[in-house]
Amino acid sequence: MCLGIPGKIETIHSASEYERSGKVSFGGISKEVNLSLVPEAGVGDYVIVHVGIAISTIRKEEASKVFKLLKTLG
Amino acid sequence: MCLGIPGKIETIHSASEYERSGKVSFGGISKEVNLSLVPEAGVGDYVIVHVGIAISTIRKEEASKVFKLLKTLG
Amino acid sequence: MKYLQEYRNGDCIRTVAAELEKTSSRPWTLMEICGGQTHAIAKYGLQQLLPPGIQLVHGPGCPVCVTPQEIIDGAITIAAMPDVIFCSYGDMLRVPGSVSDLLQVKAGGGDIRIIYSPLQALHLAEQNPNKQVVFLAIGFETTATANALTLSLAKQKSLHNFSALISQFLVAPAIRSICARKDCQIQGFLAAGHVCAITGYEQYHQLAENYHIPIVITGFEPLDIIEGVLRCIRQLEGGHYRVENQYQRAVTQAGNRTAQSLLKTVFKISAQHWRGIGEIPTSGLILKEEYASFDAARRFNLPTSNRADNRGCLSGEILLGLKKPCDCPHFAQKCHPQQPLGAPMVSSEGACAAYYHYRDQVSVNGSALPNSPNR
Amino acid sequence: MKYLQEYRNGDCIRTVAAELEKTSSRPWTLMEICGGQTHAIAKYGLQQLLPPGIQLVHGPGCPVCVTPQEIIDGAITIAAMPDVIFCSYGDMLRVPGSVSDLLQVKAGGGDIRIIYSPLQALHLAEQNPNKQVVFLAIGFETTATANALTLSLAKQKSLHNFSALISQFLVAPAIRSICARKDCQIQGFLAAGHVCAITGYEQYHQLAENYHIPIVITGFEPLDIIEGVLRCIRQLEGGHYRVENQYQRAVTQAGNRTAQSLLKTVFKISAQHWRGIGEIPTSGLILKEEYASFDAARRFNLPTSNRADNRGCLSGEILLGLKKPCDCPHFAQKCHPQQPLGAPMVSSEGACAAYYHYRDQVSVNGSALPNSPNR
Amino acid sequence: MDLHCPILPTDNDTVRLGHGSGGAMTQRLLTDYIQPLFNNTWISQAHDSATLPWNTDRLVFTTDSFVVTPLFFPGGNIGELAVYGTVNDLAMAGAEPKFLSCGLILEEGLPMVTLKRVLQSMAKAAQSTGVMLVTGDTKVVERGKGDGIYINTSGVGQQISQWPIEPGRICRGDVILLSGDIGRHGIAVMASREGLEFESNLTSDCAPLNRAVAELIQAGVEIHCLRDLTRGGLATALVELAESCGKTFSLDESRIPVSEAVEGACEILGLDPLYVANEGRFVAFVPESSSKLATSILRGTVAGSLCEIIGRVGDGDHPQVALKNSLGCDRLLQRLPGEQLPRIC
Amino acid sequence: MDLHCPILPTDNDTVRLGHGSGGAMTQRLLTDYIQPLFNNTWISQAHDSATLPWNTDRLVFTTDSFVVTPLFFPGGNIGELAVYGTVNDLAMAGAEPKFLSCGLILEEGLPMVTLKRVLQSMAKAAQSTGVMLVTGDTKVVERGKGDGIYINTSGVGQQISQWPIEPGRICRGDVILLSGDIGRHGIAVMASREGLEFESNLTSDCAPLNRAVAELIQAGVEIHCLRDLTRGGLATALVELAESCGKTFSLDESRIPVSEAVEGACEILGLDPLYVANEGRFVAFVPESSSKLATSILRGTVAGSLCEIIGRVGDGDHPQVALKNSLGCDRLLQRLPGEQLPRIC
Ligand code: SF4
Ligand code: SF4
Ligand SMILES: [Mg+2]
Ligand SMILES: [Mg+2]
Ligand SMILES: [Mg+2]
Ligand SMILES: [Mg+2]
Ligand SMILES: [Mg+2]
Ligand SMILES: [Mg+2]
Ligand SMILES: [Mg+2]
Ligand SMILES: [Mg+2]
Ligand SMILES: [Mg+2]
Ligand SMILES: [Mg+2]
Repeated sequence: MCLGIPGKIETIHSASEYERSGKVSFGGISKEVNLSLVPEAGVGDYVIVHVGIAISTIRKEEASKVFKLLKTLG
Repeated sequence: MCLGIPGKIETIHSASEYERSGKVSFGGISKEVNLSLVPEAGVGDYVIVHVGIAISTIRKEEASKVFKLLKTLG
Repeated sequence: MKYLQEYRNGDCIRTVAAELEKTSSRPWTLMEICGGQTHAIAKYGLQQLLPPGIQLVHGPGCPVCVTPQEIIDGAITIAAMPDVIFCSYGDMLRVPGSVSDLLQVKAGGGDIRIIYSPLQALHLAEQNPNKQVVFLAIGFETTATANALTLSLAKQKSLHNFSALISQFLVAPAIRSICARKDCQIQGFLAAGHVCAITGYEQYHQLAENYHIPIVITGFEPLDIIEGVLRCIRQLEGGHYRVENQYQRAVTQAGNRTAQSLLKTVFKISAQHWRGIGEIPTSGLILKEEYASFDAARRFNLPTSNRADNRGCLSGEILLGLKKPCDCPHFAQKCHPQQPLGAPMVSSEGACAAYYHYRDQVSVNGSALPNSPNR
Repeated sequence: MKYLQEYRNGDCIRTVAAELEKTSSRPWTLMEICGGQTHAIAKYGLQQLLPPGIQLVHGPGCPVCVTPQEIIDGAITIAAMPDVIFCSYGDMLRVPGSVSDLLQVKAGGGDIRIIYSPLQALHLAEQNPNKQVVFLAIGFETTATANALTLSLAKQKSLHNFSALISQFLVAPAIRSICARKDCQIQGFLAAGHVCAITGYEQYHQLAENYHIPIVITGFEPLDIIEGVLRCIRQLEGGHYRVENQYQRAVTQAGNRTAQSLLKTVFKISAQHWRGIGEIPTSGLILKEEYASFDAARRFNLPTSNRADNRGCLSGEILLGLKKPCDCPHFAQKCHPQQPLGAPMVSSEGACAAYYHYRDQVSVNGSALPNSPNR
Repeated sequence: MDLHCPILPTDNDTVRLGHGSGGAMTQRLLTDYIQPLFNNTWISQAHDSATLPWNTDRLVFTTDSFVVTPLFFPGGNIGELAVYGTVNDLAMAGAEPKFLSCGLILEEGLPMVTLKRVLQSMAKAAQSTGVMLVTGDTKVVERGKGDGIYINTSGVGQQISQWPIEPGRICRGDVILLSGDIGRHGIAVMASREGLEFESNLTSDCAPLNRAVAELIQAGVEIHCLRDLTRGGLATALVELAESCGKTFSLDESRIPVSEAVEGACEILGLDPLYVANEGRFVAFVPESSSKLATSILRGTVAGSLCEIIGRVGDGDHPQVALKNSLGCDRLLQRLPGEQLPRIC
Repeated sequence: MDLHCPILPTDNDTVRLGHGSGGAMTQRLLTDYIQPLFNNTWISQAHDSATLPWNTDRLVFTTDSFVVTPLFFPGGNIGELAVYGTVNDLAMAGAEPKFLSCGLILEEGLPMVTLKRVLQSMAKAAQSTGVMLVTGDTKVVERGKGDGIYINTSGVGQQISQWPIEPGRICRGDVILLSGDIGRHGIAVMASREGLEFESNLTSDCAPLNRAVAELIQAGVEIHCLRDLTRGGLATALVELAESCGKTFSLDESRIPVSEAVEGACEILGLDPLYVANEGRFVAFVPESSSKLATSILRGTVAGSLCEIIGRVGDGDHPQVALKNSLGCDRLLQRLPGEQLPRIC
């Protein structure tokens, strides 16, 4: 129940508290996404988008941790 | 406004005053026709049917008068 | 088919035509009232059998021609509404309103059903309780009777989702109005047989008397029509002006009493606007108060229009036999069958449309009518 | 695509797999909670990279599997109504109710729209004020958040023609219920990353503690999953039972506070029936009183059903990892993907359907699994 | 004089039912939209099929889509129509029908048993006409975007007549043969539509014509032109042919067979049988010298048993069709502007 | 393991959208309903067209109906599709496309300008592929019984390859070439549908393939089989071919080109690009010995510039398609039961 895809925020605009939205790009396409639930995310940030709504902001520092682990293995 | 075609009453049935109807044949076809407005007409009679409703009973005696006239001319 | 075939017999018809030839000594102008008669005249080419001096003028008895533009506009408004099933006879779908027609509404998604009988519309209302079923109730006394029957059944069945957009015409007042004009050119009438099957023809005696004009109740088959013409010409040549009944097999002097009382139950007489002619007093039928809840114009709050449906068209004079289509400056110019300005260009029985097509035929043959404009 | 491709790198994944091989000394049974993880495992063939003793059991985190039949029946009832636009995610359309499915309703004329976001349903309600727009709000905390957002917008906009048929599940109570069974075979959990992105994972510490079971919050890419497995196995081999967060780039311990408060505004916790498993206390969400007017079950007066959706199917035991599909007497006999008797035969992520297809593949190769029934 | 309401749409901005009627609106769609774009020798043949060079041979190619409501009607169904319609178009070009394609557009929700019955009829019809259905395609459209089944069939045939059979070969003095009574298909379909509800024994004339044509050709009848009568009826077919060949046709109305049932239905609905659709009737133009042979051959076939000589190609070089009725009066036939609608006036 | 929801309808009593998906339901429609009724040598070729004897020659005949929503999408429209689709089916049989038919089913209310634009595209497409549209038909259906325009095109071509190009000629060891990146048509159409609303520069791959095929044939490449990838995508096409020839195909997933935009859209919607529709891509089966020549020729054509060797025909004689991914794991490709629906799980 969790198809969530990372995309990059390109623009942000806001009509009301729950109508904060923006264009988010996913590789070669972009889509209007509701950003109300990630108030901390700004243009340039990556967010996880589920059914047209961003649910989480990707923390860049944490994203690379797995590759550090890999170095200790490889 | 007057497309009216002569047909022969084959059957009659009646549900209410204005729902007297019956099967009327027109050459090779027959159709259900409302017969409320021709209370005098019975099975075997010819009626003039306009938009699914019989408006007049054909008087056989009168129908041949024109041919009598013709004889006087021919 | 019995009571049709025998009245289409070529020998009989030619016999009457020969008698007519013998009888008529000079030009006469007659009007056939009913569009159904006009249709038969065109279909069988009956004009070809008449002596050259005898001219048949098409009367106002074509509902396609006389239904006011405001009714068509109202029909279009209702038919385009969601949750409406709009029911009409096929021939009304092509009649232009001020900016559109019903076929265009249908193409645009309106739920329009071509029906053959008003009872079908009633049936649709019973089958579709969640829809408003609206019937376009146009035409003359014949059709009015069928509509009255339908409306009283609707009332009896308490069908609250059924209504009718009413535009009903009465023939006798229209004949009187034609006769009453000072410039009237009509010398005799072929009255509409099926209308008279309902109404009878008592009321015609006074008309014939008052205006010194023969009136022959006439049927619809070629033999009926040519006999009607013969009877009219015989009176004219003899200087008579009586009511005669050519169509005795279907019409009695008293008419259909059941139908008449039904008409009186549902409708009352009112003034009526005839497309291209204008208003004629007491020439229409509207719903009585007891039936007002079935009035679609009321139910759907149609605006009352200004009735400006003429736009410089000579149709009134043409329908009264006073002018010919080619006298009209718009004929075949701004006005043609694909884009009619006035009623007589609308239906193929309309005089302007008939002239338009005849003109085409002649120009194919390389010659042109003296009066026809250049292309 | 950034944050996807790097987690699909074959070299990295094989490195982790090799480490896993080294780490695991004996068979272990883990459960991945989320259907999205199950999908990735199947798509990438990850089972092929695991040491033979490590078994991944599919958890109950597939909404197609667990949505009760009564909800599907309710959806079918509403979707078949006139003047309703019924909105659903694509994957729900094929789920059978007791006698039909939504695709069949659509084929029968129901206005069913496949949507991608609940906000689309809201938009449809704004665009179609004369229709009732109903959204099938199924799934877990992630989807519940999106639905809560949608419902609060609907309330803010006073959209009286919008409602949702609610069937929302909570993951943690389901995990607890699995752990609490005496016959539980699961030795570690890969928790659902996107659910935890909303809820955080504070509540998992006590679970791990109480049931002595490792829980690793895990992402959805192959590298995430294999790392999640490795972290679990390391704990198991070391005799630990902690909560670990493999999916740190998207999940924090606290979760998404904005989403959590929104969920609390719209929903309250209730007991929930899981298809094939039965009722689990406090494992569902229903609308609060302030939002009750948006409840489609109430608006359309759905009957409360008897919840008898089992019909002799072993799905409960299978979803809990206690039995294998081929232990079921109906497997591949009365029950197959074209005519599923129980939830696990419904979705391709369901264990019975997976076994069914695997069986096909084997018999093509001429041999058969020891446990597979004869054709 | 045209007997039909001449009103054409007041604007041309949308497709209307009349554009598919086979009448004047269809014609204008063709001349204004299609012909300017697809101009080549073969499409300009003004026939229902194209006769194409294929090495030393002549290949005839045609297509038609079938969209009838209801799908089943007395005397046939859409499946038979789809096979016979294309077989007939090939036959009308003097070709032996060989191969058919079948493109189905199914509406979501169509009962599978209906589909099965239609396909069975197609298979039977193909077998009975000796044509092989060799390639196909099936699409499904959403509920409310179709009408049960639409079928396209395209056909490939081999010309078996020694000369082309086409409108351009119609000559002065040619006799016009009509293969049987007219209007049965249109009325049978109407009679089975909801609302009209006739009762009659009337069945559609829906039938294959290729055997009858093959017999004419084999007997050495010098056929100038053939045309099956479909939508628009006899009148429209003849007006089209008169325009294609630039000649005047004279018809004798009393020689045109119309069954009692068709006549009755047309009277009630205010329709003209000359414009009602057929699916198993054709006209043949043959020189006077062949007319007796042609008539006697046709009367020996199933499809042509009621064959009549209904008229002649006259001396005039105006493209027109004149119909003389039993009163001796003439009337020029015209294309209808759009569909023939029931009339109550 | 099948990645898609395997649920088929619980009963077969009505047509469903899945019957037109190109997947398992379409297949069953074919095997259960069509094949038992229309059994002949030509229809059993299991190809999208029939190769037919015509004197000493071989004639190729095919048909397709086109029902796309919306009618215009980035990179093309229904008119182009209708021409290219049939041209491509002919090309896939090693034929030179010669003649097309066109059957239009128009919905009442369609704007005439829309019709005109579609027809103009068809004319241009026909001209650019060298095929002639020679015969046609137009029907109009009532509003609400169509979807703007449906187009059927049927095509006749002449076989130009010296041997038949068909599934039965696929050999062990054959190399499988894919002419370009996949999934563009399906995603471009979806992106322009109301509700999904992507932004991207993505255009449909809609294109004619006949020139590329002609170049391969002229260069003497020994083509065993060709198949254009339409509904059902690459995976369905290969599963069908594997079943037709009874062989095992092994594919290398990392060699299958997918554009960034298609990838992004598929991720969001939970779709698999292997099952997304194409309209200008094909696979070619050639012997190892020809693969280098074939690849270099195709890379020089517009339609094949992104051509890749994506797999091989293996030794196994089970009809199956195995896809090896970048992790070295295998997955068997299957027909989808019905349409691929967006997934959120
Ligand atoms: S030609 Fe047109 S404008 Fe003139 S009178 Fe006739 S209908 Fe009116
Ligand atoms: S095989 Fe069917 S009946 Fe048996 S457990 Fe699985 S889903 Fe239930
Ligand atoms: Mg054709
Ligand atoms: Mg034809
Ligand atoms: Mg045809
Ligand atoms: Mg196809
Ligand atoms: Mg429909
Ligand atoms: Mg094809
Ligand atoms: Mg193909
Ligand atoms: Mg194809
Ligand atoms: Mg045609
Ligand atoms: Mg539509």
